[in-house]
Amino acid sequence: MREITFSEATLEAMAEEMERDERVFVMGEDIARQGGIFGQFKGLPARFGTDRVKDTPISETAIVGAGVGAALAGMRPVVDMHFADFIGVAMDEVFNQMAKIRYMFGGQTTVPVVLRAPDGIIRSAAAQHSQCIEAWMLHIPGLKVVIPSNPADAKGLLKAAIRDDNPVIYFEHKALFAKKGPVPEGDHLTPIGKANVVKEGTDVTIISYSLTMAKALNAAEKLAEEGLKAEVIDLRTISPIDTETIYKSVQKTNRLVIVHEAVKTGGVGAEIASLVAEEMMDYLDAPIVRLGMKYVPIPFSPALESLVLPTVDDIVQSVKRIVG
Amino acid sequence: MREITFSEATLEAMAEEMERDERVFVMGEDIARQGGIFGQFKGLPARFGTDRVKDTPISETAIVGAGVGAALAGMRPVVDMHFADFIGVAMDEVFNQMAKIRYMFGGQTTVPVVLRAPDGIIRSAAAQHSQCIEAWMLHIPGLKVVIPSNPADAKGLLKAAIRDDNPVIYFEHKALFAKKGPVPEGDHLTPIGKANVVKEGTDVTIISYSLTMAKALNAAEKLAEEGLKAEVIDLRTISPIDTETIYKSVQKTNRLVIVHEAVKTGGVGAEIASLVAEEMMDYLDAPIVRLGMKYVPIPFSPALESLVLPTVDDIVQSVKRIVG
Amino acid sequence: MKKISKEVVEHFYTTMVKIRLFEETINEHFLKGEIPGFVHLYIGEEAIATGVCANLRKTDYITSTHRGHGHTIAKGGQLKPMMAEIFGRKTGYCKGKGGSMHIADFSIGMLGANGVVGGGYNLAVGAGMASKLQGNDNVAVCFFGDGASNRGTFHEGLNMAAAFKLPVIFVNENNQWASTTPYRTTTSVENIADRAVGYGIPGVIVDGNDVFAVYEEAAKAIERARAGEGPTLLETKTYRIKGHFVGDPEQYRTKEEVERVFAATDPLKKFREKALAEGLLSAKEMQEIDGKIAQDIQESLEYALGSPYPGPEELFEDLYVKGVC
Amino acid sequence: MKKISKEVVEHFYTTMVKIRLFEETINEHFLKGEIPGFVHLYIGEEAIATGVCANLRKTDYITSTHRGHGHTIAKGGQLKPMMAEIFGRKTGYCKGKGGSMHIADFSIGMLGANGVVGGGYNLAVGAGMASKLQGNDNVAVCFFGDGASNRGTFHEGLNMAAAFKLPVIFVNENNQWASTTPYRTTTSVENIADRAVGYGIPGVIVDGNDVFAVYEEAAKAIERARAGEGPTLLETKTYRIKGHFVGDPEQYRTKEEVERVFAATDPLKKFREKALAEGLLSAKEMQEIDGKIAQDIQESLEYALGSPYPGPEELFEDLYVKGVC
Ligand SMILES: Cc1ncc(C[n+]2csc(CCOP(=O)(O)OP(=O)(O)O)c2C)c(N)n1
Ligand SMILES: Cc1ncc(C[n+]2csc(CCOP(=O)(O)OP(=O)(O)O)c2C)c(N)n1
Ligand SMILES: [Mg+2]
Ligand SMILES: [Mg+2]
Repeated sequence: MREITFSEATLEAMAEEMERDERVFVMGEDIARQGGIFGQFKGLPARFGTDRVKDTPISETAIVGAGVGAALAGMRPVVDMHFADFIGVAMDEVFNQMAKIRYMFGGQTTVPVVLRAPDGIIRSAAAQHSQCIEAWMLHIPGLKVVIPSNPADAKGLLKAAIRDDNPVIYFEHKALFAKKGPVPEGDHLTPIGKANVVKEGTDVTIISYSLTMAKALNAAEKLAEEGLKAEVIDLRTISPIDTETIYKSVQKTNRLVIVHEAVKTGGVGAEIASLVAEEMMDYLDAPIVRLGMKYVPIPFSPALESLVLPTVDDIVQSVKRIVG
Repeated sequence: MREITFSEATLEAMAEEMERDERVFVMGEDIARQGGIFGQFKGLPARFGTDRVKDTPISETAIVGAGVGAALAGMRPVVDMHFADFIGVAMDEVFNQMAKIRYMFGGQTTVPVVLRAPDGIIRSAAAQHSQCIEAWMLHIPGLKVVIPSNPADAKGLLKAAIRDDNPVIYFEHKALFAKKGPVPEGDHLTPIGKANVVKEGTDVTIISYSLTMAKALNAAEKLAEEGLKAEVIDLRTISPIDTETIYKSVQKTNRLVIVHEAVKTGGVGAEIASLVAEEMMDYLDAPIVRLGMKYVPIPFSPALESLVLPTVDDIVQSVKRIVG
Repeated sequence: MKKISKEVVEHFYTTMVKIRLFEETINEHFLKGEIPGFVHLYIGEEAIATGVCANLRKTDYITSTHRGHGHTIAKGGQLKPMMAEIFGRKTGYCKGKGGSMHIADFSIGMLGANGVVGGGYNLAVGAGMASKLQGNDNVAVCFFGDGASNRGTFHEGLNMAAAFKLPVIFVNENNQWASTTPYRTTTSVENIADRAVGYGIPGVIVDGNDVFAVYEEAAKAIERARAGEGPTLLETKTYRIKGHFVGDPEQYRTKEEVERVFAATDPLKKFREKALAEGLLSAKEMQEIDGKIAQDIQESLEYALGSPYPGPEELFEDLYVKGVC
Repeated sequence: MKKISKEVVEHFYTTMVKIRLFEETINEHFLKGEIPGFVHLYIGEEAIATGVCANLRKTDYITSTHRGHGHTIAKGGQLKPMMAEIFGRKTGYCKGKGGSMHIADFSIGMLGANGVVGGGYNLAVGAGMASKLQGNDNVAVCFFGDGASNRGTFHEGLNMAAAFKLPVIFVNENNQWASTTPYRTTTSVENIADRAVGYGIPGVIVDGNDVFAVYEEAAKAIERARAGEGPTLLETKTYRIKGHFVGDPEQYRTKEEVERVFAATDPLKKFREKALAEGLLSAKEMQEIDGKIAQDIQESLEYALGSPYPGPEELFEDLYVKGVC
């Protein structure tokens, strides 16, 4: 299969969906003139015009709020947040409008908005440009939340998100944009709500997503060298969580490690660990392990930044500790 | 001991701290002319003047942001959010400024701000005026988060929060304001970071906080009638979580139920359950149970609103299920 | 002033009476403890929604506020599902999930009352953006209060609408109060309309108690928007006659002040006087309308009170659209 | 124009040269890959921070932006800890935790650069509020960009400062670009200063490339604030000479345009010409300053490069203040 970058994969998704449905348009800061700060919108303005690929003012509440308003008036907007860190600026629009409008108004309308939010650590961007906040979104009924780890899912989930009639938050890790991978030609969709068992195994279940998936797989390889068979699951959708796939795996492996880049405390790992502690206790042969960002704002200096994330070795050691 | 309302207790805390330290002032919407929408600021303007008890524009980013700015310039502001639901409007100020300034700037300054946020369901206030969002705050390193369940702690935690040099989010349940309880005279402080074992027991640990504590205690009474001894813990501080008290209790009871009003999925209960599943697995004799709000925006009609919260009976049944 | 047809004059009166009576009915039943939640009445501001919406088509949009009953009625909403919604019944506009602060009727472009003050600006901007992208001439009207004019969303919404020349009309209802707080103590300008300069758009002030004046000024702004010339900020001056919400102890002002102002500004009284003086409607015609409306309100009340509450099976309905992808 | 002392003139030149050389040094080392993170240069805008801050005392406050090196230097910051911070060293202002986008020096009232565009308005409003409550006459200056003027925080901050008559000066640096986006494509007014009308405060426009003009207009605004007369919105017109950040491919404009503008507007060139023409400073005096600054910068660079990185034991330091209560 051809290999393209994560960024190119999202670009294909956008172009195909904009071609397919003229109600789809996209707006955000710096997306038209230079094609997005990560090049992820390159070429779209030339193809679809700057009405449908719109540079906005630095007005995050208007970007999200107008996205919601346009959806109520029959469009299917994709709004770009520049950095996921800026969702805080528009949190009311996400939390009290986008997520609630359908339910609060008794199902009279749909709110087909996709909010794209580049997240995660890259190049020492420091405390306000590096964060992962998918856990907040999981706590908000009414949203769907997806988070690809590779180019194929980047395309498939973005297309699925655009076609979904519900509001979808689409997190994309900044350090993934340049990563290459195989992507099927044509109308490739990744179902929302389905986790992906990327590697089968019997000794431990490792759940991860987004950039950290690479570390999970790397750890699984290392463990394999020592004869330990890890099952590795790419969550892909944060909300709704695919409990079926998770439970099935834990029933088989009886051990669970969850790894993500977001702050461990109060992160998505907490929800997964709790679900398993509630529903699968009898199958567990060892304590659950969560690995995530240390409990600090992300420090600038590479000397400190490099210490906040879970490492491949952390995963390997955690597994050995609970298997041993 | 004398009994006063929760609202009066917070009023005493404010007055005592404003008396004690002239750097303390308070601002928010509708707090001066009518003494706060729940009467929780009554009399303060007459006593301290409307410069120190300030009615603001409907400008939540300015209320929180200026609170932070004033703290940087030597004051100790208390800012009132009217309803916790509106924190979303000022989420960037909370998340990217208030919580990060001290760390990001290498400890050069302190940020002694208290953000008061009345939360929870009362009187069918519906989807945008009823929410509990303490879990978001737990996920933000740099904040402390407290949440009293009774008048004595309301006073003690508010005074402790005002004296704390760190930013503190102070959630207060709207349905608690009118509740009476014993409050010690004088300079009563409740330590931040210490949970309270309200009732000792050996068969199960029930952890709760805020308004839901009453249900937990009620359930414990019902269980006692059936011979089951529940240990009931009032968390009081959401961040940092008092793991010592929790672990000690679980080591004794070997069973854990967590109850809160916030949405169960991604709630504070998830963090507690996970900590226990990580650290106390060997002591657990049964699955952990979390009880929280159902996964919907809070519906208006009392017929539906009454269905979203965990009930006393839910707690009793859950305990019986895991003890039985 | 251009000639207004008798039909429109009747529509003004009918709509204003409908709002007034609806609100009085709600007030009465709220005070009896029959209505859950919080209710904010539009009494004394009827001329604004009426005058503005009389210019709108069904395909135009409005966004509303916590004080939204009047907007809904003026946009053409129906009394029965409104009443039922406020009483929390299954037959309500939102099946009981919304209540007074969250009434919407998407079938007539009423995009929802909003419990978040200032939450409507950007929704209206988005609706205007949709109209522009779709190439039609529908407009979006955003109603908002004087207090709401200090939210950051005001600025972001007006700038975006102006920069993109969107067909949005921002209608400020300056009733002098934001809950307990008098307008000028927290707002730095005498007129909200003064802020139009900051966006390079027209800022117009009109007597919000005079339905004819509101109608006329709104007409200009709406025509401008339809013609692709961009947004207008229209400030309607009025006064909040009732408490902020039903049950407000109103310790922040005197009854006398309110009564004095109301005597001078009551938009219904104003209308009646003018209608009689200028022979626009006769006393008899108005009485007939009064009677008809009273009956409609009564019927909607009976409908609401006779409707069931939503059942447990509806709790998870309407959260997600199912079966997509 | 009032007479400016030689001391002040020297201060202008010294400060502007210091900023220019500092930024050029950063640029060079960033391009060599020695500096982590993102760096936004203040080249071409030196006259603004210099002219404004020359009016400030150590006890006054400023809030800054992502483009904050110039503000810090102008407020009296030290080169060594700045340089070390940008290189991520332990001896930096923030012990390496902040970097270029998060430099602060609270000892001189520099309340921090901010990675959130428009994050500074309300911090400055709060600092002004503190001064007023404390009964002193300290002022707070908020620097912000043209792009930032469309954030809702602009509106909330200016309204609050105006309504409460707080001693805050809002200094807009209109460099015509917000990242890749030209000012007028997303902003609805020709001048940011036009927005002052919406708050009932003075809106002043000044040539941001002329340090003398900036100094003079800022002086008036600051005096006004100290006298308790409230905020001013001061727009300084300039142009962003460099890419948005170091490494910006700048595909959205031509090199020619930039060079043409810079030739006409370079504030340092402007200063030198005027200084020589009016005999304010001699070529020799300026050369001496140039030499001295070059040496200081070189020393700060050596200091930074010779400093250790923070160690693991510092990771959890500075998160919470301990031992309270
Ligand atoms: C963002 C937000 N802040 C505060 C509130 C609480 N609140 C509800 S209505 C109101 C006053 C609104 O005043 P105004 O905009 O003038 O509208 P009016 O009630 O006068 O119609 C306030 C402060 C809210 N609902 N939303
Ligand atoms: C709230 C927010 N939105 C977007 C960004 C991304 N961003 C960083 S700088 C910038 C442009 C700022 O333009 P302007 O305010 O004119 O300042 P300048 O860079 O020209 O000095 C943008 C969009 C951000 N940092 N914060
Ligand atoms: Mg009002
Ligand atoms: Mg700029």
